[in-house]
Formats: sequence, C-alpha cells, structure tokens
Amino acid sequence: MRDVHTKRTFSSDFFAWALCGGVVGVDEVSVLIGGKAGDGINSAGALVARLFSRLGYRIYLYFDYPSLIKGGHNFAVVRATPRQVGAHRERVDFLLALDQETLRRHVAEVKPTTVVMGRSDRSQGAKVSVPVKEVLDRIGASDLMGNTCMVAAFARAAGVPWEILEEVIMAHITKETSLNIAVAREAYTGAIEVSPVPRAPGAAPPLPLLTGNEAIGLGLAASGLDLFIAYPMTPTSNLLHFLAEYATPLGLTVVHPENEIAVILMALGAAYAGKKAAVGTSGGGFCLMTEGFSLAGMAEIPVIVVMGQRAGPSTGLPTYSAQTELLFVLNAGHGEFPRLVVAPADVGEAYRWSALALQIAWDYQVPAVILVDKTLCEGSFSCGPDDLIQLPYVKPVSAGPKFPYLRYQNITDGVSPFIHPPNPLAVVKVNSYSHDEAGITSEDSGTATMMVEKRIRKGESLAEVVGSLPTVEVSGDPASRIGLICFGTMGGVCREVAEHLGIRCIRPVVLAPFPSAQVHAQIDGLTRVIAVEENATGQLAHLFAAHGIRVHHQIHRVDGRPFALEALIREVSGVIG
Amino acid sequence: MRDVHTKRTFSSDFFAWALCGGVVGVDEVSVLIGGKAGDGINSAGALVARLFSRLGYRIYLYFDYPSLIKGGHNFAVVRATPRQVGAHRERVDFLLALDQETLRRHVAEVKPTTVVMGRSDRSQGAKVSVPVKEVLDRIGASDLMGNTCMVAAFARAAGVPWEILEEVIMAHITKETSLNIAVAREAYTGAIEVSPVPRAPGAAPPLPLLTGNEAIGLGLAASGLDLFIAYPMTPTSNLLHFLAEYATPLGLTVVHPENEIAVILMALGAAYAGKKAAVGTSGGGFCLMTEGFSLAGMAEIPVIVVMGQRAGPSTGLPTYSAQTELLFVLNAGHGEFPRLVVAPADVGEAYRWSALALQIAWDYQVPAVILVDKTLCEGSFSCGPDDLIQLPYVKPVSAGPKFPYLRYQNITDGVSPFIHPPNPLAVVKVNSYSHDEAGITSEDSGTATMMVEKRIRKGESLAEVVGSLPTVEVSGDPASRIGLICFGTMGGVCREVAEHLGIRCIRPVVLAPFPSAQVHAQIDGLTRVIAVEENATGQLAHLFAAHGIRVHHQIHRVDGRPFALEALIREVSGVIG
Amino acid sequence: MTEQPSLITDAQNTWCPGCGNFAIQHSLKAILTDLQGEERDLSNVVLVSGIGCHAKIADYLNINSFYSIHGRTLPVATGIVLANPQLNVICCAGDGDMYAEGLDHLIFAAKRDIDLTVVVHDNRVYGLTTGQYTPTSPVGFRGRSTPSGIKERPINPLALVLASGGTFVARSYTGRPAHLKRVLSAALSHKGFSFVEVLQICATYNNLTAFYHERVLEVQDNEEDLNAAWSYVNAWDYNTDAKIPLGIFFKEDLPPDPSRSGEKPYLGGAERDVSSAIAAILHDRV
Amino acid sequence: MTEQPSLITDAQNTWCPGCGNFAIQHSLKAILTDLQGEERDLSNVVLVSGIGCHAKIADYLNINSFYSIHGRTLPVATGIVLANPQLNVICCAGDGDMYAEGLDHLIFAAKRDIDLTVVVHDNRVYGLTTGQYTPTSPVGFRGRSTPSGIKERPINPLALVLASGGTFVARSYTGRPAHLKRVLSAALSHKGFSFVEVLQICATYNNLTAFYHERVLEVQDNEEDLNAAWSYVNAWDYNTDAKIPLGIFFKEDLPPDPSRSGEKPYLGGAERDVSSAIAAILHDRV
Ligand SMILES: Cc1ncc(C[n+]2csc(CCOP(=O)(O)OP(=O)(O)O)c2C)c(N)n1
Ligand SMILES: Cc1ncc(C[n+]2csc(CCOP(=O)(O)OP(=O)(O)O)c2C)c(N)n1
Ligand code: SF4
Ligand code: SF4
Ligand SMILES: [Mg+2]
Ligand SMILES: [Mg+2]
Repeated sequence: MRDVHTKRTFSSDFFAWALCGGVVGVDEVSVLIGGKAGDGINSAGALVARLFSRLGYRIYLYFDYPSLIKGGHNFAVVRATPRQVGAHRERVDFLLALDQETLRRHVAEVKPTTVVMGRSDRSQGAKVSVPVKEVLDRIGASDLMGNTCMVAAFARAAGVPWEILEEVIMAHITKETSLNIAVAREAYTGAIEVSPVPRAPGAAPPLPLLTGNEAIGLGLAASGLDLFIAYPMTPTSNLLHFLAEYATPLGLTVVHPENEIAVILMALGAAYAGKKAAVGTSGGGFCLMTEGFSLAGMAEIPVIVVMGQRAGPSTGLPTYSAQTELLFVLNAGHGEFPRLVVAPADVGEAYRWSALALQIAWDYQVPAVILVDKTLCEGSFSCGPDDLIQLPYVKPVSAGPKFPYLRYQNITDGVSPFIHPPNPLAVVKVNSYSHDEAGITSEDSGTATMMVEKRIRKGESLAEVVGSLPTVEVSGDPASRIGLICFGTMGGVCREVAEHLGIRCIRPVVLAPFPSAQVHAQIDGLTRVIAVEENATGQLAHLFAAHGIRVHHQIHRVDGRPFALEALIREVSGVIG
Repeated sequence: MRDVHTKRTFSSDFFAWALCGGVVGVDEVSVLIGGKAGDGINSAGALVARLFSRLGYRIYLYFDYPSLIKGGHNFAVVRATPRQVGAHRERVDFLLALDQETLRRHVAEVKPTTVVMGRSDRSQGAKVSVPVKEVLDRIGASDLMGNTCMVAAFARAAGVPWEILEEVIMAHITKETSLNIAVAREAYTGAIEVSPVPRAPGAAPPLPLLTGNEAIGLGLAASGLDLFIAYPMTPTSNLLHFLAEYATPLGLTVVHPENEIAVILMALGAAYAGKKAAVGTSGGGFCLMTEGFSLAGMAEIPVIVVMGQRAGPSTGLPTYSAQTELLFVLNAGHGEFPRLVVAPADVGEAYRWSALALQIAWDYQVPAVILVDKTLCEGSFSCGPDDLIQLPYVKPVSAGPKFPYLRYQNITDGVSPFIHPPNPLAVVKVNSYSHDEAGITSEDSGTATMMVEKRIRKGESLAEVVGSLPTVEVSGDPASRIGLICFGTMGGVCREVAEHLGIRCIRPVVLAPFPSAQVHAQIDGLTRVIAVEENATGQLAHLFAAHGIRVHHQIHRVDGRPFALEALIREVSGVIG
Repeated sequence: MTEQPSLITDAQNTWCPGCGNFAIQHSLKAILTDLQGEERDLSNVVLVSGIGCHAKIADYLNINSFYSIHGRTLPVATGIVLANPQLNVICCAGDGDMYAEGLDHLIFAAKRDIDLTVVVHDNRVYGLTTGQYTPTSPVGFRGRSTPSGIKERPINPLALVLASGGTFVARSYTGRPAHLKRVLSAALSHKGFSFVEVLQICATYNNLTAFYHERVLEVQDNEEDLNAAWSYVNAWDYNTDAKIPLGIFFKEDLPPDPSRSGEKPYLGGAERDVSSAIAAILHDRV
Repeated sequence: MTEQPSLITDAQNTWCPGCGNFAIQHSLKAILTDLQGEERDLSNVVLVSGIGCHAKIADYLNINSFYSIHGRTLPVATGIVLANPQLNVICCAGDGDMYAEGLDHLIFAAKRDIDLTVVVHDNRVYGLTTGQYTPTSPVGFRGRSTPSGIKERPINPLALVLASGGTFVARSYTGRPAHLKRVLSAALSHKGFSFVEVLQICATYNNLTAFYHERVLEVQDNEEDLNAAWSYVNAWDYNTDAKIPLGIFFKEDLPPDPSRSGEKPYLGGAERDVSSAIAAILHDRV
C-alpha cells in the first residue's frame, strides 16, 4: 500500500521511479491539481480534463476529498490517454498547487520531468510560480477565481491553444463567465509554454465526460425510470442531485423523504402502482433498507438499489472508496429470494448495466442492486457512442394474466404476470406473508412450499437470462496461465496491469445470479489466480471459492484510496515473481 | 417433505409405516395434543411432558401454531425418551384431540397402536371418547379447563399414577388450582387405563423443562447480563417476556423501546457505560439493527443479538421455523469487522454458548449473534445438571489501559483496553468514523490502515480463542465415510438419523469465526457429505464450499416445519441408497 | 364494472370473537358498497396494511391491497400516491405499527399533506404478539414485556398529528359503528392527509368496552378553528380519567398540489422524450 | 481531579469560518469550565453526537464522547442513562439527524422523560452532505435535492416535543451566545428530558444571520403554564414571517423515577445473586 504522506527526496524518488520501470507512455498525460476544500478543485480538474478532451484524449478523473466543507486538502488527478483507461498513475506530468499543502503532500507523485506549478502567494518551491493574486487583483476578480487562473496558466504551460481554453470556460463556467475569461486570458498571456502536450493521434471529436453517478442515472432513465427516491448519502448523493436537476427533461419524479426506510418502501409502493422506481444509498442507508429489500423479494415487487460503497464499517471514511459490501448485498434481507446484482467498472458499463438491470428487474419482478463505489460514482470518464448502447437482451415472453386474476399464479417459469391497479378486471393483492396464488395469507405447509418453489424457479429463469448475457469481462493475454480476478472499479486498473504484465484479467460484471459457467470457462486452465480487492477479507475470493474456484493469492487495499497503476503492478509482480 | 394435510387411510398408512422400518423403540413414548388456538394446547403439552419427566424420561416438546390469537389449529408433540433427543417422530403413541380438526389433520401421525382420545362433544371417531363437557359441568368448571380434563384422562389411559398428575397440576396450574384438581380427579377416575407407560429404566429425579428462549436467558444471566432490550418479535418475544418476569431476581433491567433501531443503539449506549446488554429479535427486526451492528464493529462495542430465525422472506410464516439467516448474519452490516456467531442445537447448548458468547463478546469487544430458530426458541427440552455448565474458556490477559488513555490503543492482539465512564483518569471517546488511537476522527490513509489492521488482528485473536473451544459437535459412527452436516436445531434430528443409519454427523456450533481446522479434521476422509438444512438454497453447504469442502448432496425443507425423525431417515436413505 | 363482486374474500376470518376490528371492516365495507351503488369503480381503491391483528383486513376485503410490513403502511401508501395520484389509498395500521415502529412516517405524511387516509386501529396493545404495552397504553398497564406496569406516560397521537400539520384529524370508536362509518367516509373524501384514530376494542388483551362506554362523547365537527381543535384533542390525554370526545376535530383544505413532496416536476408519461433529454445532457458534458 | 485538563482536543477544527457551531461549542465549553471551577468531576459528563457538521463537536471537546451514527443520538444516550443514571448525558444532534432520520426517538425520549439533554444544532439544512432541505427548511427552499424549491411545510419541532410530553422545552440562537449559555446551563440542570432547539447559522449553505437578527426576541422564561408554552411555541411556525421567541418555554418537574422506561426493577449490582435466582427458576420448571 502506498502512503501519499511518506516524504521522499527527489533523488531517492527518482531512483525508485527508475526501478519501477517507467511505464508512463509518451502518448499520455497526467495532471494533479490540489488545494483546500472550497477552492473548487473538482471543477478545476474537470476543466483540465475538458482541455484534453478537445485535444482528442480520453479522460479518467479521480477526485479525492475528506468529509468536510471548507479547508482540508482536496485533489484531483486527470489522466488523458488515447484509449480509455480507468486508473490513475503514481506520478504525474503536471502538478498544480493552489497551496503549500499540495506540494507537501504530493512529493511522491513528482518525477524529475514533472512540471510543478504553484500559486505564488500560497506555495513555495514550485518550478513554475503562478502569480494568481496579482492576476486576480489586476482584473478585479475575487479569490474564488484562483482555480481558473491556475488552469489557464497550466493550459499555456501545456501548449493548449487559447481557443480551446476559452471554449471550455464558456461551456463550463456558468457564473460570471466573462470575468473568468478575462482572468484566464490575463493568466494565459502571462504564462509560458513549458512542456507542450501534442494532440492525441487520430484525434476524434471531443467526448462528453460523465461521472459514474451520471451514467447510472442516464442508464436508468433510458430504460424508462419514472421515480428516483433517495436520502442523501455519499457517494450517491450526487445521483440524487443530478436527477433532481434534470427531473423535468427526463420526465422523472425525484423524492427525498424522511429516511432510507421510507425511501425503499415508497419505491415498492410506486412499483406496485405500475411505475419504475430506483433508490440510491450507501452501506449505512442500505442497512436500513434491508427489511424492505426482503419485502420486495416476498411480494415480488421490482426495485433498483444503487448501492455506492464507501469505506466502513459504520461512518468510516465517508468520502473514500471500498469494496466491502459484496457479500452483504448478496445475502442482505431475511429469507431467501432471487436478486440481481451487477457491478460495473466504468461509466460505459454503469450506463449499459443500469439500463439492463432496470429491464430485467421489472421483467422478472426481483430487486436489483447496482453495486458501485465512491471511485466510480464520483470519478469522471470520457464516454463515447459505443459506451452508451443497449446490451442485447431478449425480453421473456409472458403468457399474460389469467382471470380471475392471480397475482402469484404458480406458473412454470416462476414469473407470475403482474397487473397494476387500477384495473377494472383485477383485484391486485400483494403480501409480505406467505400467501396463496391470489395473494391471500396462507400458513399452510403445501402452499408455503409451492410459493418457495415458485420463487426458486423464478431465480432459475433469471439465472438463465443472465447466462445469455456478456456477464464476464476478460482482458490481457489469453495465452497466460496467470489470471487476476476482480469486480467493479478494480476492473480499470486490473485490465491495464494484466496488459502490462502479459497476464489475464477475469471480471464478472454480474455477481448474482453468479455466472458460474461463464466464470469457470475463463478460469479453468489457469494455474494461478490472484484476487485484487479493495477490502481486507477477500470477499470476491470467498465467493469464487464457494463456487469451486481456488484463489491462490489475494491483494487488498483498505485505506479507501484506489490503486495507482504502478502500485498494483508492483504488488502483482511481487506475487508472480 | 411431509404434508400433514395428506389424507391416508389407516391401512395404507400402516403399510407405509411398516415399510419405513418401525424405528419407534419400546422404551419411548410420543403424544400429540391438538385443538384450537386459545384451547391452551401449549400448556397441556407441557403438563403431559411433566408427567413423563416424573416417570424418569427426558422430554422434547414441539409446539406448532399459526399466527393468530383465537381459533386456528394448534398442536404440541411430546416425545419422552430415556436419553435426550431433539426431534419428534412421525407417528405418535397417543393422540389427544380437543376438536375434530385435530383428528382430521393428524391422520398421518396415527399408527395401528396409537391410542386416539377425543373430546366427546367436539370430535368423532376417536378410539377413546372423553366426556369433557360432562366432567366440567359436573364440577362446575369453565370450558377453559377442557385441556386439564383431557390431560387427566390421558394420564389414566397411560397408567400415570394419580399422585404424579396431582403434583404436576399443583406445581404448574397457578390459577384456580383446586378447581383444576377437582376436574382432573373426576376425569381421571372416570377414565380407564389403555396402554400403560412404564417408568423409564434407571429413572433419575425429574428434570426441569426449559424452552430455548429460557435457556438463552439463563445462560446470559449466568454470565452477568445487566440489560435485556427488545422489541417483541416471534420467536424471541418469549425471551423478552421471560426476562421481564424474572427481572428482579436476576437483577436485570428489561426494556421494550419504540423499535429495533432504538433497541440495538440503546444496547451499545449501555455497553459504553459499562453494562452488559443483549437484544432479541427475528430477521425483520435484525434488518433494522444491521446499521447499529456495523457501528458495534467500528466502535468496538460488544453486544449480544439473539436472532431467532423464522420462515421468510419478509413476514413469511411468522410462527414457523427456518434456517435462512445464516449467510445474512455472517455478512450483515456494511464494512468488515470481526463477529462471533454461535448456533446452538438444544437448550443445553443454548445455555452454555449464550453464557460463553457474552464473555467472549465482552473480552474481545465484538458483536455476537446467538443464531437460533423458532423450533428451539419455543420448543422445550429436559435439562440436566450436565447441560447447565460453563464451557472451559481462558479469559485473555490484558496489559491494562495506559494513561493518557487511548480507547483504540494499537495493541498487538488488537484488543484495546476498554475503560467505561465515569473514570476520573480517562476521557473515553468512541467513534463511528475511522479514528486514531484516542478515538478522534482521522481520515488519513495511514491511520485508517492501522485501524483496519488492528481490527483484523482482533479477529485473529478471536479466531484463536474460538479454535481452543469445542466448536464442532460430532456424533454417529466414527468409522463411516458418509457424513451429514448441519447447524443449529437440525442437530437433534441429524444426530438420531446418523446413529440410526450408522453414518456420521458433523455440526459446527460456532459459525464465525469459522472453525475451519476443526471442521476439516472431521470432514477429511469422508467420501460423501450430505447437508441437511431448513432452507432452499443450502447456506451451510455454501459456507463449507467457501472453506474448500465439497458437499455432495443437499436436503432441504422449506415449509417452516421441522423434520420428523423418520421423514429425514427416508430422505437420507434415498440419497445414500 | 356493473356486476358487483363480493367485497369479502374467501379467507377465513381469525379475529377473536368480540374484536373491534370487525366494526372497522364493516364500516369500510359499507362505505365501499355505497361507492359501488354510485357506480364508482372500486379498482381505484387500494388498501395498505401493516402487520398485526388489524392488518388481516387486507386479506378479508376483496379490493386491491398491499399487505406490507410492521410500521410501514405510510411510505408504501405515499409511493402509491406519488406514482398514481388518482388512486384512493387507505392505510389500515395498528397502534404498535403506526405509533411505535413507524411514527416518523406519520409525522412526515402529515407534514406533506399527502392525499390518503390513515385509519389507526388503536387497541392500545400489541394484539398479534400477545399483549405488550404500546405508545397509547396508560400508565400502569401490565403487559407481557412490562409485568409490573409501565411508568411512561402515553403519547397523544391526535396532538402529534395536529402539531405536524395534519389537515384532517378525527377520532372514532368501534363501539359506535354509525359514527365510525360517517367519520371514515368524510376522511376518504378529504383531499389531503386524513388521519382517523379509532379506539378499537381488543377483546382478548385489553377489553376497555366498559371504560369507553362511560366516557366517549360524540362532539360537533370542527373545521378550520385550530384552537377548538386543540381543545378537543387535549380533552383526554389517553391516561387520566376524562370524557373522550369523538368526532372530526380539524379539517383544512390546502390548495391541492400533487407535487408537494420532493422534486417532481411531472410524472413521466408518453409525452416525455428521454432520448433527446439524454442527448442534450451529453452535449452539455463535452 | 484538581489539575484541569484542557477542554479542547488537538483535533483540527474544520467548521467553515462563521459557522454557528462555534458558538455552541463555546457555550458548552464555558459551562464545563464553570463546572470545573465548582470542582465537579467532568468524567461524569458524556457527549453523544450524530453525524453531520454539528457532530464534529465530539472530536473537539475533550470529554467522554460517543460519536454515533446519523439520527441515533437519543437511543445511544438513553442506553447510557439506563446503564448509569449518574452520568450527565448531552446529545448534540443535527436537524437532519434528529428531525428526519431519528424523529421517532425524539418523541419517545420526551414521552419517557429520560434524564438527559438534547441540543439540536438546527441550521435548517443538511450541512455535511452539501445543502439539501431538512424538515425545518421553509417552503420554497432550494436545496440540491429540490432545485425548484420544496413545497412541503416545515415541522415545528418545539410543538412536537411539547405534544410528546417534553418537560423542558427551549429555543436559543447561535447569534446570542449569552442566552445560549444560560439556556443550555438550565437544560443541563433540569432533571428529566431537556430539549433545546438552537437556531444555528450555516455560513455556507443557509446563512440566515440577517433574517434572524431582525426577528429573534428573548422572552421571559415560563415554567409550568402549558398554555403559555403553546403560545410561545406557536408564535413562529418556521415558515412564515413573525417574531421568533427565544427562551425557556416550558419546564415541569416530574417525580424523579429512574425506572420510568420499561421493566427495570433495579440495576444489577454486587448484591444480586444470580445463581440462586437461576436455581429457583429451574426448580419451578420441573
Ligand atoms: C420489524 C418488526 N418488528 C416486530 C414485528 C413483530 N410484530 C408483529 S405484529 C406486532 C405488533 C402489532 O401491534 P399493533 O400494531 O398494535 O397491531 P394489533 O395486533 O394490535 O392490531 C409486532 C411487534 C414485526 N413483524 N416486524
Ligand atoms: C443512515 C445514513 N443516511 C445518510 C447519511 C449521510 N449523512 C451524513 S450527515 C447527513 C446530514 C446531516 O445533516 P444535519 O443532521 O442537519 O447536520 P449538519 O451537517 O447540518 O450539522 C447525512 C444525510 C448517513 N451518514 N447515514
Ligand atoms: S387479540 Fe385483540 S385485536 Fe387481536 S384479534 Fe383478538 S381481540 Fe382482536
Ligand atoms: S457547512 Fe454550514 S454547518 Fe457545516 S461547517 Fe460549514 S457553515 Fe457550519
Ligand atoms: Mg394494537
Ligand atoms: Mg443541519
């Protein structure tokens, strides 16, 4: 595990760097921008990212901040590459410091060639000193525009044409735009080009940048979401904010109720009444939803839970990431019932699998979890047309309801036709008790057994459709007998590591129903399986073991920070020798 | 699975019985008593049981009732044996029907030799007709004493001496005792001896009868419980009632708060202030406790959760049993933290492991779950002095707190000394956030990692002490290469089945930390492993698989009713051929 | 729908003889029968119940129903109303259900003035779990969890709902079936959040028939006078001995606003064009 | 304890400049300093906090503390008091915390008259989660979850607590530090459930300094007059424009009864003889 706080001198640092093999390609750029909470670091990072978008790069943006409103250290890392990646590098090419703390903390990210730029009045020791205060004073702008100033100086240093900078500011700074432009122009003209970044080879038109939260929201909307209901909780609060902001154009009802218990039960009420509803939360809120989740299982009412993991237990590190809720979501709720759990790795998958999960949940009347984490929810990725597609999915054919209507008709595939009130031909009874086909309570042994078996058959039907989908993502060298396994956002970094080391990477996107055959097809023949997880106990490894797959080594990270590419390369290399 | 509603004629029934091998020994007796909810069936069953206790038998009593207050069919099955058992038989020797419904429903439990006794005014077709109404009218007793009357007639039929009956009534009917005695005498004298039950060989003094709930309560009290906090929920409501009733002699504070969320958080508050607290619930209530459970993990505050499983999902079959929450309690709560999960099989284990769980939870500052189910909670068992003992356990030695006090001192074994306020020398800070050793919030990577590792080491210390305990119960033929595996109340029936079929039975009592070495030591060498569980998905089999143990066959039951001995013998025989 | 199906299902009724739940069921059935008589389509009616004796009404009435979980009638019902404001939603809740496990939701439903009707079957005891005290049990009540008698004072649910902004606040009693029917009927027609506290006899665990018989008093309906409402509501505190007013204590019509809860500009329908909306958002994100 | 340790920890304070939480912390610190001056042992004081900006006070004050979870200060605090009634327990809660996620507990703590003090840091916004509406935000409030403004009316927390049987009900304001200290001090000495609603400035998401400056009004303390209490409490409804009374609006001393909650004959101590009790129970069970 890397500790960003370790102080290293440049020379020993360089030595370490050289040893690690210098995997930074010439065709990519990494930028870190840091400052205080309240300095607008996240927006500044996004501006930098959008400059690179316009130079034809694909973007991965990681944003790191503690749980507070003002003060404290925030930073964003932008990585611009010709092909989409999903991880940041250990060292950066540009370091933009809005304060001294940034320089102090990020010594380890600096390599000999790094262009270190600092705000002259608040940091010392940067190679390039940016006279932010002077620029702001000259233009008569407030200190809030310090980040614009810094980004403009960076743009010049990186050789980004003024037109691109201007376009980005015009498009993305909506408050006091012209003042920002003036600040930027002043800073840009005063700065010098240090290390120009070339256009990406074969540059395509610039792509939109989406966060994981946004991609999930759009995916759900694309599949016909009607209501989004949530109580704010990092890292999915921004999904609530995003959908509330776009509620009108997307045709959504967005509700923020009294607590998470109300959240999931409102969603179930809405689904009963025929609307498609999703909820968003994190582990603590999900705990409060588990009783409703079990009700969804028994009453056979679909619901989507967007479950953004963060480091726990309990309040933990609320703004940092984790992969600690896999086994919890697989087993949450009392009693047994089929569920769908998908764990996308990037915004493309987040969009596609959210869209598909909604359809499947409704077609099979099951609760579904979109299992994500802070890194994906609040990270940004470029998003191309290939990302935002519908996965091939064949909707099951239903015989249609029979009358008199039986809500829980004991049908072969287990999926009883669901009519929603008002329907003049049907009385629709759903029930949390063990019930008969009509939905009336029955504690009779035979009826209870019949209904358990119906739900089991429904789970088998669900498993069958899942089996027909591309549930397992594979990358790296197909000839290698060594494989990394991982899930969710670890996908990005593991794919690059596998490619770099010439090994394989196997990642199930669907975790329940577990795509056992597909996973086995990929794993069988490997001689060494290495699990990479952002948790301490190896939950994916446990799940694989329960499905008969031996995991030989486990690599964990538990501090809520994602692996940098080189750090994981070192760890995996250490294992495979 | 047996359906008690299937109608069979006596002759075909006898045929089926003969085929099944007639495992009823001459040295034991089974009695079924049935009637309407409100007829006092449970008390009548307990009276019958206590008659047999005084004849020197050990008792197992199963009580079956639906979720309603009056009306509906209730029945109790009493099995009296020379050696303690934990399961009922498929057929009974006496059937006592307080209404016609009892005769209708329990045809399948009748064998040619069964003495079927019916209340003359409410049932037809019984071999022995008991003129209950006439007896009550003659004595001037109300209809409420119908069950006393029936039990007295039974006592005579079974050749139980009058003195024993009188003693039992005196001891156990506290309301209108003398009127009950009069009713009993009248019924007893009017009845005839049909099939006398001999005293048990080598009859010892009569043993107390405890329910699982009572055994848990006494075990916790024996280890120094201070508070019991619960919101009523079947099947642990009676634990709340029992401890409330005996709060004064046991020196307990018993609290029934507004809901389950309050329940667990009050328990954590009390533990922080230095008192030992336990809570009781079932799956639905446990869902609401999971957020507090995770807090217990992070803040390192001990708590005991008595988790009585019942058939779900959701409200399900609230008065019937299940084993569906194993994987849920193993993984419940967000984030990762060590926990203790024990699943006793009978009242002796319930007492011993509850007592031990409380000690371990407090010594290691972890949340602990006593995972039981309706069958154990509300079933009654004889309880001998050997049952109510302390298991050998070596309390860990603590270095004691250092001052200035650090609540989360980063100590080798992970178990930081816990001081409770008020202590004039210490400020005691507990925290749900990631924290430093003093308990103050820290989101720093290094501190977070240190604390995760401290908790992991604590889990290892816990696993070590658990490893020194008798965590795996083994019975049956040690030479057999076929083994049943099970947990919790399935232990009783599986042990008898294993003995009957000459195979082995291996049952972990502790499920977390999983006693992997001990289980492997017992399993290795078996060629066939058969899991027997009261659930549909095979949760124990899944857990064993995750620990590298292949399970070859699974036997499930999902209707909330426990296996009768013969039914399971048939199922297992079917598997082993 | 001209042929009228029976309003009662085939489910076996398992309430104890003498239970006040029968009166509530009869009142609701009578109101539904009246609606059928007016040729109103009962498929627009949805019953949501919690868990407890009261909740079995969901099995017994042959109308749309959501037999939910303990304490959660209101969020379920709110979700139904949000999804389709045309539906006429009735919550049948218990006192343990609504005043202990799910009290939070009651206050928020009142705050939101969500358009539905709550009927609390307040037998002042947990019936189905065999007789523990509830938030409205009086001081000294000996239940199975409190054998030496509780010392906490009961809450006054009407005061809480009034303090939370409830726009229809009423009390009735299962021993006064005509009154009950009239009040429930008025509650169902109120546009907004309607709260009816029904004093319900529990024949088995808390038979207060004689107590209520001597004390209940049907009072005149009050509409918008908040002071009058407060004095009705405070006339009896669920603990001490006093006359117990029955009636509609408060009624206020807020301007109807189906979007009162949260951010809900409109409910997505055929007219929405999600693809264009997504395209526009993506364009903004370049 | 004669050497007085500092009342402030080394933890870095991360409240925004101008945040009202500073005033609450200063008042509490001043009260604790006074207690130290009176040679009172501060190890008897326990602070319980929820999650939110307000809750960071648990890190900053160098006293016993239980930094709990969102919405759950009260059950934690109740457990502490049940376990040791000698401890002086203060809950510092947020408005999202106490009035949304955990409202149920507030009403029950008041009902129980449990002996502890609740201080609600009511900034009428979710601070730490970056500015959503809370139950006390006024109609029209535009938060990040309600960008076009909420339409629900706010709750009046004081009215709810009064309706729930609260025996000490007060309001203060972070812009009036002397008043705040006096009210908090009185709350801490009240035997029973003390509820102090503090209007707290959130400098970043809901800066109402000017609004409050014009409207707050320190009123005379009221003790047992419930009618006077109701008129203070209802003078301002958290929504419309009116003078905002600050003060102790109600105070009633119930006979102290440490066993008011649930079945708790006595707290087990050295004197209890559990073995004999178990033996007696087993004897009864034969
Ligand atoms: C979360 C949860 N906790 C506890 C229970 C157990 N339970 C079922 S009904 C009930 C109480 C019912 O009381 P009330 O709401 O007053 O209804 P009544 O039976 O009196 O009509 C309880 C506690 C449950 N089903 N769910
Ligand atoms: C169960 C749960 N849901 C949501 C959250 C996220 N959360 C943390 S603080 C907070 C709101 C804080 O608002 P408030 O209580 O008013 O405190 P403030 O920050 O304004 O002081 C929320 C919703 C959480 N921690 N736990
Ligand atoms: S226990 Fe009470 S409320 Fe329940 S059915 Fe019987 S009389 Fe009615
Ligand atoms: S966001 Fe508001 S409440 Fe939170 S610290 Fe800043 S000013 Fe204070
Ligand atoms: Mg009730
Ligand atoms: Mg707030």
